[in-house]
Amino acid sequence: MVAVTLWSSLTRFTDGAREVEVQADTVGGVLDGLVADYPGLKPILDSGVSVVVDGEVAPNRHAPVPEGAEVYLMQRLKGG
Amino acid sequence: MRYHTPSSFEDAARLAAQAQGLTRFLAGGTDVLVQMRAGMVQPDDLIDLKKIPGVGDITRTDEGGWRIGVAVPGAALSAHDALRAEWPGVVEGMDLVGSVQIQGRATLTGNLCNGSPAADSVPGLVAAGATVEITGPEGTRTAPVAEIPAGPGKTSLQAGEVISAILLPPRGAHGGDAYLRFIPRTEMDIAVVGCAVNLRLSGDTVAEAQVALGAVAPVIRLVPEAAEAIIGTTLDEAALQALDAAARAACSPIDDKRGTVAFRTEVAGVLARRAALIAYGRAKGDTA
Amino acid sequence: MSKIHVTTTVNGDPVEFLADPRETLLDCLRDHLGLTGSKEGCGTGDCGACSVTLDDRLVCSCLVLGVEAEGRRVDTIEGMADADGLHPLQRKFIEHAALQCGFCTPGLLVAAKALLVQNPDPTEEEVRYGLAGNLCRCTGYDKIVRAVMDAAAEMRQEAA
Amino acid sequence: MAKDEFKEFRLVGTRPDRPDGLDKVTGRARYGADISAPGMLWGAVVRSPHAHARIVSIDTSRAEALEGVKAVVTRADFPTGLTGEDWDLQENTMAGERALYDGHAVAAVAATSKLRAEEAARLIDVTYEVLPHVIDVDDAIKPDAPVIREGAADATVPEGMPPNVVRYMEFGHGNVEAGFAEADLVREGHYKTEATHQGYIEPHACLGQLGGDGKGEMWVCTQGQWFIRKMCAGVLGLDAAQLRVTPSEIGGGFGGKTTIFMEPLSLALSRKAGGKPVKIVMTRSEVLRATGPTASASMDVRIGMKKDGTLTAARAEFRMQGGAFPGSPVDMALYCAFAPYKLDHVAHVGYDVLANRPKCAAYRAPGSPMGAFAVESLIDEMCRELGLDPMEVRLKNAVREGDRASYGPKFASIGLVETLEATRAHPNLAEPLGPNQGRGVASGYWFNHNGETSVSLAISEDGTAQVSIGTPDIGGSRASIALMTAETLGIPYEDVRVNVVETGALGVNEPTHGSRATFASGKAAVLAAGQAITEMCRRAAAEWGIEPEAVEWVDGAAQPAGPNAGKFPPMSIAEIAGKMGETGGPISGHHESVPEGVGASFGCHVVDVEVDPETGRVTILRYLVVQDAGRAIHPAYVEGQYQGGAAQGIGWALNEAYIYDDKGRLQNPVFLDYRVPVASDLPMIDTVIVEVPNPGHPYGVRGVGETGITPPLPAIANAIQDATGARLRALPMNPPAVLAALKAARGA
Repeated sequence: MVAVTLWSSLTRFTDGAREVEVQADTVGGVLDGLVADYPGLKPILDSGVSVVVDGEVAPNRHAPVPEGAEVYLMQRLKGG
Repeated sequence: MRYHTPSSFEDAARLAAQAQGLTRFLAGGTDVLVQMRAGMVQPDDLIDLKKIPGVGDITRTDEGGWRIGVAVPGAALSAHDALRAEWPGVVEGMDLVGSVQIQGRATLTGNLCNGSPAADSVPGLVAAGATVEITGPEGTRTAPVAEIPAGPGKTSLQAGEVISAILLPPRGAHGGDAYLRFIPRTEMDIAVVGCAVNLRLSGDTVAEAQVALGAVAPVIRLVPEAAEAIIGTTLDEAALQALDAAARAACSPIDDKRGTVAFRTEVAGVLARRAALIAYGRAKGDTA
Repeated sequence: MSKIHVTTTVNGDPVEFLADPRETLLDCLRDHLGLTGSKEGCGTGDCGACSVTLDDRLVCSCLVLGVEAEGRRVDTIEGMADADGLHPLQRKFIEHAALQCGFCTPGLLVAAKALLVQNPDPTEEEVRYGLAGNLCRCTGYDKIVRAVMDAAAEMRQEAA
Repeated sequence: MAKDEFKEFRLVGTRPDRPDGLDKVTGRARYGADISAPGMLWGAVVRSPHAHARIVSIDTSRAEALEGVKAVVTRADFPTGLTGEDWDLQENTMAGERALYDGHAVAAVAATSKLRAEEAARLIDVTYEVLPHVIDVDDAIKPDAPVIREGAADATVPEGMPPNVVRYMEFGHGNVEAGFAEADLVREGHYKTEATHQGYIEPHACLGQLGGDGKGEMWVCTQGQWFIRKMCAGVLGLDAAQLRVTPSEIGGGFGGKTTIFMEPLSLALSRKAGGKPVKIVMTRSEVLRATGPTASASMDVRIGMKKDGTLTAARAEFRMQGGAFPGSPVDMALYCAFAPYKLDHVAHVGYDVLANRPKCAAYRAPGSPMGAFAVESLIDEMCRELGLDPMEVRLKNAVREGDRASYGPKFASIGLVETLEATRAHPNLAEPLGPNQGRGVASGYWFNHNGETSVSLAISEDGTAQVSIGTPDIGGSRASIALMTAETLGIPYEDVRVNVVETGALGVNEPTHGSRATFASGKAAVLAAGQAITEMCRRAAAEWGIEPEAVEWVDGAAQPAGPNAGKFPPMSIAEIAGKMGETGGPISGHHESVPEGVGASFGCHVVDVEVDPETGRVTILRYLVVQDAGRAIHPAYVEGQYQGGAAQGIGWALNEAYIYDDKGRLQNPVFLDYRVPVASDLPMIDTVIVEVPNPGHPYGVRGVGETGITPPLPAIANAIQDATGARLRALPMNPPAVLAALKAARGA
């Protein structure tokens, strides 16, 4: 299991939980797991988010998420 | 659009008088081309004055003043040492209009005829008591520069009339003038406030003075109350404060993208004081 | 609207073109003569990207009508380097990294050349005010000012 | 590569001439408007003069009757049924039922000359029914505000919010109330910033061609040719692969050229004109009215501080409007706001709000400058109140590697402490100040970005190398990528040519944005070069008849290693390349990925100002930028990014702003009144490049392009207070605003 920290306005879709646990070992698995457990998150995740694993923005869905990793969901990052 | 290059002011006036649609004269072009480009003005006839003999000349008048051709660009005005030595305030007013590139084209006459209350070169001319020579269907007349502006974008020139020269009076002894303007940047802006002071000293005392303000009313104009505040003084602190107050009292500005009423009014007083000090110094012989 | 035949000299070469009298010199240089080195950044004389000299006087070519070039001499960025190589200003701009996107560069070079003709030994302040009509959004002007002053120093040395 | 493994490099860190320098100083470089095509038409766009209006009718008959007019398009010529960002882009590039801002395109025309197209545009008669409008972000969330678009809110917006709130966010950690209770001083402030424009000197320009077969071509000035392709294809319902987009040289972008404006119009006009190419070049006024400026912001910040300067808690609530569409960078603003500070208790709330303004685009560190203006201003005020040195407070609370960032995750390698220490040691801080002069300090942060990246490298027959990249070169990235490639291959810098290529030549690339070109394309080029090296070693091994693993690449040549060392003379890249046709064919290398290991960049600026007490004019006397570059590949262009960012921030702080009248019309759509700094407004901009190498990049690169625009806004506000005692909490701090603040501070 990995613990995923959401931005807290998403807690409306997670029964109030700021941090949720999903069974996954990749970034894609985390995202799919979140949608499976909390379908209300789907439109937000589909519109694009950045997944930060142990302080690094994950480059793709297949990036590994080690057991016990710290996973943060952030609004999609880009720049000027 | 028809493009004309008359070879005399009489021809230019005739072309303008006969034109059916919208007519514009082209001196430097720095305002007309911008307005055309923005679609604000689509002239049917454009009358280029630059092919008329003498429009690029600066000459001494019989009275000892100056005759400045309508197509003399700012750069040529600034490069004229004798004119600059006598009327530094007039020259620096023109020199503040735009960049070096603009100075290569923009003219005193164009700046005046554009009718902007913020025109940098006009307060200096007004304070100097300059006049313009006007050629029209009825012949030639002269009028004070101060009578030309008639509100934002407007002049008092009649249809078919064209300014054929700007005339500066003789400088005379113990005189000095100065122009200051306030802009947010250091260059390239339109004046938020402008102030010209022209004065003559008798010893250390201001004997004559003219103060003109720009960008604080629909037209650039003389402020006799401001002049009176310093006439008969040695421009001591009390006189400067009186000048500041009189300049502020003469303001009836607007709030717009370039400044607020409060700011324009306050800074008009500040510039009047600062310009008066420079003009005073020049009348005393400062060359800066 | 009928066009006007214009005969003029650009970078030393005689050229002719047909201009609608509403077209600017910049339009004519770019669209009729294929000289696209002069740029349009504003069309109102505020950015200097279209700087050229007209009978040796620095102007914004967006504020000159094409028909006004009749019988005059126009010099543009395309004429700045000669067969022997780059003008010192051009070399110094590259050397000092005085350009990033490069769009303002032609106008700045033409303006800087005109500045150094007028004033071969300008102070930093004189360079800054002399080039105030040329906007650059990339560099903050620091390296441009250094390049112009370095080129001026080199040109003075060569002249000496 | 760990920090201590860095050695002196042969090329990285040197300052050679940029490869495109000659083209750019001679006028030969071809920008967006510089290309023409046979049979080309010119396009012109009709734009709404109203901030908000229903489009009752569009009569194109007078325009169509004009000789030389070949096509007129309106929204009716675009496909229907789009959703999401595709619909937003379509609606923004061509208004549908309503014009949503002053400048919104409502029709476009193509004709045989520029003047004719402009004339035809004036002959298109649009009937509008003017609707109530709203410009200010705080007004837009008032109960009586005109509703820009019903149902535009996404799932994050709770029930009951004002209808112009389209995105909502909350995040943070700890317990801020408990944190404030620990503080000796708790202060809060309200701050506002006005929208500004990127102000690139090159107006948008494109030459588009689209045939009835759905195949098209485009030449365009853009930060990202694949974005143009994807967006145009989406808006027009085309197959992306049928559209080939070639980027011109680009005359500045700063984020503003990462999206589409008139590009789909040129394609739609071309298709309607029988496939003739159509060139559209925006005027400056169109650029300012109708492209993508940044957001305006209204911000409340509350901070708790102990007497020794330790921060105990912080809370920010930001409201930003990004025009008539969702997408203001309020999220990024919140993420960056407290990023330089270690905070156990922090809370953020953000609202993305619609208003009748153009759809905002990215602008250099989107959002970060606004957030920094609020937070860095308030921290400075609190330092003053407690008599603390603002540099020491920043150091005391500085985040380090492994610390939890204010926005959640833990920081990887960062160089904030090193940056602050270099700032503190700089001689500018010891310069004496005179009357009416003051000094201000502020920090800034940007994440930097990786993004989809595809690079291809090919070895030429003579042993030189060409690198094809997909990120347009805005500020010298060809030079930095050539340096890294040449360093890796062991060949001279001059032997590498870097080409920015069209969409048909590489896999998808994100634009040059997020400070990513030197990081991402650079990393990909290095990895592609590594692939080519592996192949060259293999070819040498085959010639020598030894195992490829027994060959190493040293100084631009393959040489036998291990037990074979010295058995054969090194085989140079030129020798290998010269025989490649006989040894297996072309030698190349590729890299496609979203590169890992982005390195964030902190900066700290110090500004000295002088304030004219009678006019409120602020003069910048001295300016210092200190920023962590990771490693400066070409230091001159790193300095250039620092200086350029600072200059833009100075403009934003002092004079740049979108000014609207009471009808919602933009009052300053020209450079005369949209006042970007001119040369005489600025001093030399001193720079210090701090190098805390990014372990995620083969040469240690962090992006450097964006952070520099962030600190100037608060640094100048802080300096003005230092000089005068007056605190300005709204931008721009132009002379009227400063003079009013001075008078208020004097009690006049």
